[in-house]
Amino acid sequence: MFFDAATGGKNARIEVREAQGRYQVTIGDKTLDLDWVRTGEHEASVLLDGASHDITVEKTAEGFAVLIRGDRFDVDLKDAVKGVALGKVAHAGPLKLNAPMPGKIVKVLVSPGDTVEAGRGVLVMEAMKMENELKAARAGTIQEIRVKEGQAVEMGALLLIIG
Amino acid sequence: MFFDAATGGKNARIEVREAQGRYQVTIGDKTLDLDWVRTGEHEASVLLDGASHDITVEKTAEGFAVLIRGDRFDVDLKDAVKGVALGKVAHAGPLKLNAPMPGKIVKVLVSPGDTVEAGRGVLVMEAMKMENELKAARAGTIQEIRVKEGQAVEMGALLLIIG
Amino acid sequence: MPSPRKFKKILIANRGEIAVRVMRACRELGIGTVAVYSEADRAALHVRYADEACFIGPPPSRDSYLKMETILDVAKRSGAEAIHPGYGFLSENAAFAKACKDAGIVFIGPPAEAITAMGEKTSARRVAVEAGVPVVPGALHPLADNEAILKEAQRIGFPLMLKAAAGGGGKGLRLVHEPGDLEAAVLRARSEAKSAFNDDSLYIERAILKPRHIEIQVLADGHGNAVHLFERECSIQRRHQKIIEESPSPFVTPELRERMGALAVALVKKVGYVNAGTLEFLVDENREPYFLEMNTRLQVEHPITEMVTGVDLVKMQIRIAEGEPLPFAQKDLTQRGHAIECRVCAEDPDANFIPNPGKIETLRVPGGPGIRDDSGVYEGFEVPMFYDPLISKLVVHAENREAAIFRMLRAVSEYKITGIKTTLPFFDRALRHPKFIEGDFDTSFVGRLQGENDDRTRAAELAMAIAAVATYRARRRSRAEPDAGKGEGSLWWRLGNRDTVTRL
Amino acid sequence: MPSPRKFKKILIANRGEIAVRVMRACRELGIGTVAVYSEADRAALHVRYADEACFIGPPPSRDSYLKMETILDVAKRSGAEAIHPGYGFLSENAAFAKACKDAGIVFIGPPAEAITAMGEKTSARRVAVEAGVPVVPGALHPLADNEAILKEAQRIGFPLMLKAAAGGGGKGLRLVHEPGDLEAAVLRARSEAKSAFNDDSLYIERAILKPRHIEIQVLADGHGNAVHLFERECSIQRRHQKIIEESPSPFVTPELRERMGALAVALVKKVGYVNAGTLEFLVDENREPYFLEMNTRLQVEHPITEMVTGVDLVKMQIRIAEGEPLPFAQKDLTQRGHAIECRVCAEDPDANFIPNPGKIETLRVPGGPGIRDDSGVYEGFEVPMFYDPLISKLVVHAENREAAIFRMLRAVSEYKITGIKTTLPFFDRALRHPKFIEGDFDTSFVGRLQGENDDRTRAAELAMAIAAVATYRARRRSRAEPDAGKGEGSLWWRLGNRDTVTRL
Repeated sequence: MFFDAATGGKNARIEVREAQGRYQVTIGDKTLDLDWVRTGEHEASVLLDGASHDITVEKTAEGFAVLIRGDRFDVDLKDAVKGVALGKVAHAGPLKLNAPMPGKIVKVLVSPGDTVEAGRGVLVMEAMKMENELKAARAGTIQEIRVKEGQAVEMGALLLIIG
Repeated sequence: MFFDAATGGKNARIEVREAQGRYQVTIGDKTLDLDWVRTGEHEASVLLDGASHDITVEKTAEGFAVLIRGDRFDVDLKDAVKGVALGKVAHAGPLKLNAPMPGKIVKVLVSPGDTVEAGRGVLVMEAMKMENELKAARAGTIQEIRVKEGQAVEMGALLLIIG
Repeated sequence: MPSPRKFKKILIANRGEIAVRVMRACRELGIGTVAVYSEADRAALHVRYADEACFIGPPPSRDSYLKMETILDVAKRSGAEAIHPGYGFLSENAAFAKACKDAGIVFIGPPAEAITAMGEKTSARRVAVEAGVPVVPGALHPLADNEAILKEAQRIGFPLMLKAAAGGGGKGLRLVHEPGDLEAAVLRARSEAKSAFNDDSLYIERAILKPRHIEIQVLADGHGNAVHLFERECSIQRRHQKIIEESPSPFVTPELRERMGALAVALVKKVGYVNAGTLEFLVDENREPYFLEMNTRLQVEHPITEMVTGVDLVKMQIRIAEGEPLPFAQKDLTQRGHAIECRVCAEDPDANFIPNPGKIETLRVPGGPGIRDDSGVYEGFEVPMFYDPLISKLVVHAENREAAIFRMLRAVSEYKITGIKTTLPFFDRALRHPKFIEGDFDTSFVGRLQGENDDRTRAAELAMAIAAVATYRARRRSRAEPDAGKGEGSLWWRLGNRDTVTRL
Repeated sequence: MPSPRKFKKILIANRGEIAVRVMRACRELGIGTVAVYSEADRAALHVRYADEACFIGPPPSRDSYLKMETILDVAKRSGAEAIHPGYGFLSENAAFAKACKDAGIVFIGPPAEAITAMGEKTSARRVAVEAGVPVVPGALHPLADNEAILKEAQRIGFPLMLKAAAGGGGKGLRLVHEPGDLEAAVLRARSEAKSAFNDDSLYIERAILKPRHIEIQVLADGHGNAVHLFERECSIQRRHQKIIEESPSPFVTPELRERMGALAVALVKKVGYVNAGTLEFLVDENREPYFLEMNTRLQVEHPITEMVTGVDLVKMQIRIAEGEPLPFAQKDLTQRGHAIECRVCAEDPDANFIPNPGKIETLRVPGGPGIRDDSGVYEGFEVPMFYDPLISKLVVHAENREAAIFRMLRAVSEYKITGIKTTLPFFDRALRHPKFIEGDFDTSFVGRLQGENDDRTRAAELAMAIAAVATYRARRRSRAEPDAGKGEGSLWWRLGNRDTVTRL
C-alpha cells in the first residue's frame, strides 16, 4: 500500500508491506522493519531495529495524531494511488462551535451559507487579553451564526453551527 | 425482571424495574431507586438516595464480582423464573490448568473422564510451605492429567486439561 | 477509624480536580463528603468520588456552582457542618463567607472581613503600605492632569508604566524608560485610553522589568498563630495565567526567602487573617520584592508546597476551621528537595493555548517515584466546555532542581492522553529549554518560547510510518471476512463505518 | 539534558515492576536502557518502557531471565556498560557478578566476593558473630546425639526451637518452652525428621517468640564510606513472604534504631560491602535484635525508605557503580513522616493467596497527595503465569503513621482492578484492623486475620442490586433492535454471544 505523508514540514512517499506479522515500511531510500504489537485501543508497542517505541495513534479532524514520548505529531496521510486524504474523523449531523473561554467576539469571518474547509478561521474572539481565531473543526456549510461583532459571550456559549 | 441473589451468606429475591432512565430495585420489603450512569467498560456511577457509589461489576467464572470502595463481593445471581444461573463466563475450547507457583503435587483428586463442576478441587499442591487446593475454573470433563503425585513442578507448568 | 473530628461531613462547593483533592483529604480524615453538580457534571469524577452528590442546576456556573442559596440549602439538608469552596467560584466571595456564617455553617477559609480587606487589590495594597510591606511604587488614584503625572513620576522613579485607569486588554499601556520620553508617552496613552474607554485618566506605577512572579504560602489559626511555608516560583505563564510552578524558586536566596516570609507573616497578623492564604509578589532583577495582592484561598499550585514541606495544606485548612491551633511553629518547617507542577490543560499549545474540550479516549497516568497526579478526569470522560480547561496537575518531587526537572520530563513522557489536545507536548519543550534548566526566565518565557523554532522533527519519519501502518492494519481488517468468533479485531469492522475508527 | 554520566546505557536483567522502576531512574539520569524479554513478555510494560528491547528465550525463567550467557551477550552487542539485576533472578548470583566483571561489564551490585560472604546464611552468620553482631543463639552445625543437644540447650536457653537439619516445610520443627519438655520433644522431632528426610540430625536455636521482622537499609560506596537509611518493618507476611511493609517501625525506639543502624554499618564495613544492601533482623519482645541474613541487592520494599529519607536508592546504586562517593554522611540523613507499602499481587486472598494470573480488564490507579504506584502492568495486559504474581507496589507517605494508614486505605479504595483477583480487598481489611492501627502485630498477623470473622457484609445488598441491574441492562440491550448508528451499546450485542459480555 502506498501513502503520501506529511508532518511538521516533512513530506514522504511511504510504502507498507506485511510479512510474517511484521511491517516493512519504505520511506525514501530507507526501509524500516516494524514489529508491531497492539497494547490498547489507540496504543501499540513498536520495535524497530532493536529500538522500542511506545506509541499512540488516533484519527483527528485533520488527519492522524501520533504521540511518541511526550511529542505530538500531526500527520497528514493520503492514499497515494487515489489521492484521497485519510484519517479525518467524519461527524454525523451539524457541528456546534461553542465559546472555549469567556470573552468578546471581535470579528465574524464567515456568513451563513458559506462553505468552509476544516481548519478555516470563522470567528475572532478576544479573551484573556489576547485575540484568538476560532477554526472550523471540519468542512461544511455555515448554517447559523448566533453572535455579533462586539458581543460578550460566556464560556460554553453557542456561537455558530456548521452543517 | 426477577432474580435470586446471594453474596457472603446473604440471600435475596430481587425485582428490577426501569422508569424514566432510573432503576427501581426491590429487595425484601425495601425498594431502592438507582440513578445509574455508565463510566467505563465495567464501571458505573450509581446514586442512591443521595449517596454516591462508584462501582465496577464484571462476570466471572462463578457469577458476578462487584467492587465497592476496596471491598469485593462475589455475587451469585439466578433468573428467578427460569432458575438458571447468570454470569459465569463461558469459555470456548479446553481449559488448561497451570501451576500457579513452583511446588510439589501432593494429591491428584480427579481421574481422566471425570466431570467436574466449577470450583471443584482437582489437585493439591504444596508450595511455600503450605498446601493449596487447585480448583477447576469452570465445569467440564477432565481430558488429561499431566502430573503425578509427588512430582515437583515449575511455575507455569501445565498440570491438567479440562474439556 | 481515624481519630474522631469535629466535622462529620463537609460540602465541597466546587468541581474538577480541586473538588477531588479536597474529598481525598476528607476521606483520609474520616469526614463524609457532599458533592454538588451541574447538568454537565453528572458523570464527573468529583461526583463519583463523593459520599453523597446533589444536583444543583444547568451547566453555566452562574446557574449552578455560583448559586449561593442553592448550595447553602444542600449543605443544610445534607447535614454538612462546613463548606470547602476550593479555588475560583465562591472561594473569594465575602458575601458567601458571611452567608455561611449566618446559616450556622463553617466556611473553610478566612472570615468575610479578611476577604474584604485582602481580596480587593487597592484595599490590600493600602493595608500592606500600613504594615510596612513594600508595594510597587505608584499612585493609588487616577491622575487626570499632566502636571500631577510629572510630579508623581519624579517621586516614583524610572522606568515607569502608564496605565489607563478604565483600562484592560493592554490598551493605554505605556512603558517609559527615561524622563525625557514621559510627556510624549502621556499624550499617546491618553489618546488611546480616550478612544478605547472614553476616559483619559491614567494610573502611574514603577515598571518592574523582567519581573519574577513569586508567592508566599501562609497558614494562620484562630489563636493568633501564623507561619509561612516558603515560596513558590510562578513566572511561567500563558494567557497571563500560571502554567508551570516550582518550589523553591531558583531565583530566591535564603535572605530573600526569610525577608519575604517575615513580610507575609506580618501582613497576615496585621489583618487578623485565619486559614490558608497566599501573598503574591513581583520581584525585580535586584531581588527587591513588591507585594502585589493576596489570594484568600487555597491555590491551584498548593501541591508543590506540600511536597517540599511535608505539610498537607487541605487537612490544615480543615483543622484550622475546626478551631485547632497550628500543630507546628515556624522553626519546625523546612524545605526538603524540589517540586515542580505542570498544569495539564485541555488546550492547544500550538494555537495560543485555546481551550480544547472533548472526550478523553486514552488516559495513561505516569507512576513511580516522586510523581503526584491530581486529576479531575478519567478515561472516557467528556471534558465539558463550560469550565476551566485544567484536567490535571502533574507534580514531581526530587532531591534537587535538576533531578526534579528530569523527573518531570520523564513523567511527561509517560503521560498519554488521546482524544483531545493538551499542554503536555508544550511541557516537553519548555522543560528541556536551556533557559528553563538554568533557571534564567521571567514572565515572558512562554511568549518567547513560542517564537522559537520548533525542533520536534526528531521522530517525524517514525510518526509518518506509524500513521501509515495503522491505516494499513485497519484496511486489512476491514477487508477480512468478519467473524465474531475469530478475533476481537473484526468486531469493529462489521459496522460498515469503516474509515471512522482507528484501531491499532 | 541531565549532567552527563559515566554510563550511557544500562541493560536491565529483569522484568515487571522492578525493571520499570530501574528504567525510570535511568531515564531521569539521561542513561539509555536495554530490556530483555521472554516469549511471554513481548507486550510487557518493561519492553514498552525501554529504549531498546531484545528477545532472550522461552517463558520459563531458566530459559530466559536466568540465562547468564545470553544476557551478557545482549549487553555486549547493545553496547551497555552496566547491568542492573533488579531483585530475584540473577541479583544474588555471585557467578553472574563475576561473569559480568570478566566480560568488562559493571554489575550494579556488590562484588562477587561480598555476595558469597553475605549471601549465604551460615557464612553471613559466621561473619556477623566475628563482627560482634548478635545472632539468634544456637548451634551452627547439626547435632546428632541427644547429649550434645541437652548441653547446647543449657548454653542457649529457653524457649528454644528444634529444627530438622535436612528439613523444610515445617517438618521436624518443635518449639520447646521448658527444660523438662526437651527430651520428649527431641524424640518426636527425630522420628518425624527420620521418616520425612531419612536423616534424624537436628539443629537447635533459641526460639524468638512473637518476632518482629525488621530490616536495615545500607548504602556503601567504593571509597570506604557506608551509611544506613534506617529501618523497615516487614512483619506482615503471607506464605512466609512480606505483603505490607512500613517505615519507621512503630516498634523501634530511637535507641534501638541507632543500635541496629550501627551494627549494620559495622558489618558492611567489615566485609568490604559496596552498593545497596539490606540486613534482616528478628527483634524479640524485649527489643533485642538478632541478625538473620543479608540481601545483597535492592529490596522489593525499597520505596518506603526512599519516601521517608528523600534518597533515590536506584539512582544511588547507579552512582556508586559508576565509582562516585556517597554524596552524604550519616548525619545528613533523617526520617521524615511515615511510609507504607502494600504489594498488589494477582492472588486470591480468600484462598491462601494462591496466584491468580489472567488478563487485567480494568485498571484505575489511585492519585493525589502522597501516593506512589510502582506498577509493572497496564490495562489490557495478561499477567503471565510464569513469574512472580506481584503486579504493583502501592506506597503512601504522610506526616505520621495514623495519616499514612488512612491515606493507604483511601488509596486502596481508589484502586480498581477487574479481570483478576488481587490482594487489594485484603489490605482494606488488614489496615482497618485495630491491632494493625495500634501497631500491635508480629509475623503471625495474616494467619490470625484469616481466622477472624469476615465482616464484609456492609454493602452486600447494594452489591446484589448492582449485579441485578447490570444483568437487567445487558438483557434490555440484547433485546433491542441492533442499530449501529444509534448508540455504542448496540455494537456488542450484534455478535450473538449475548450472555458472555457484561457491559454496564
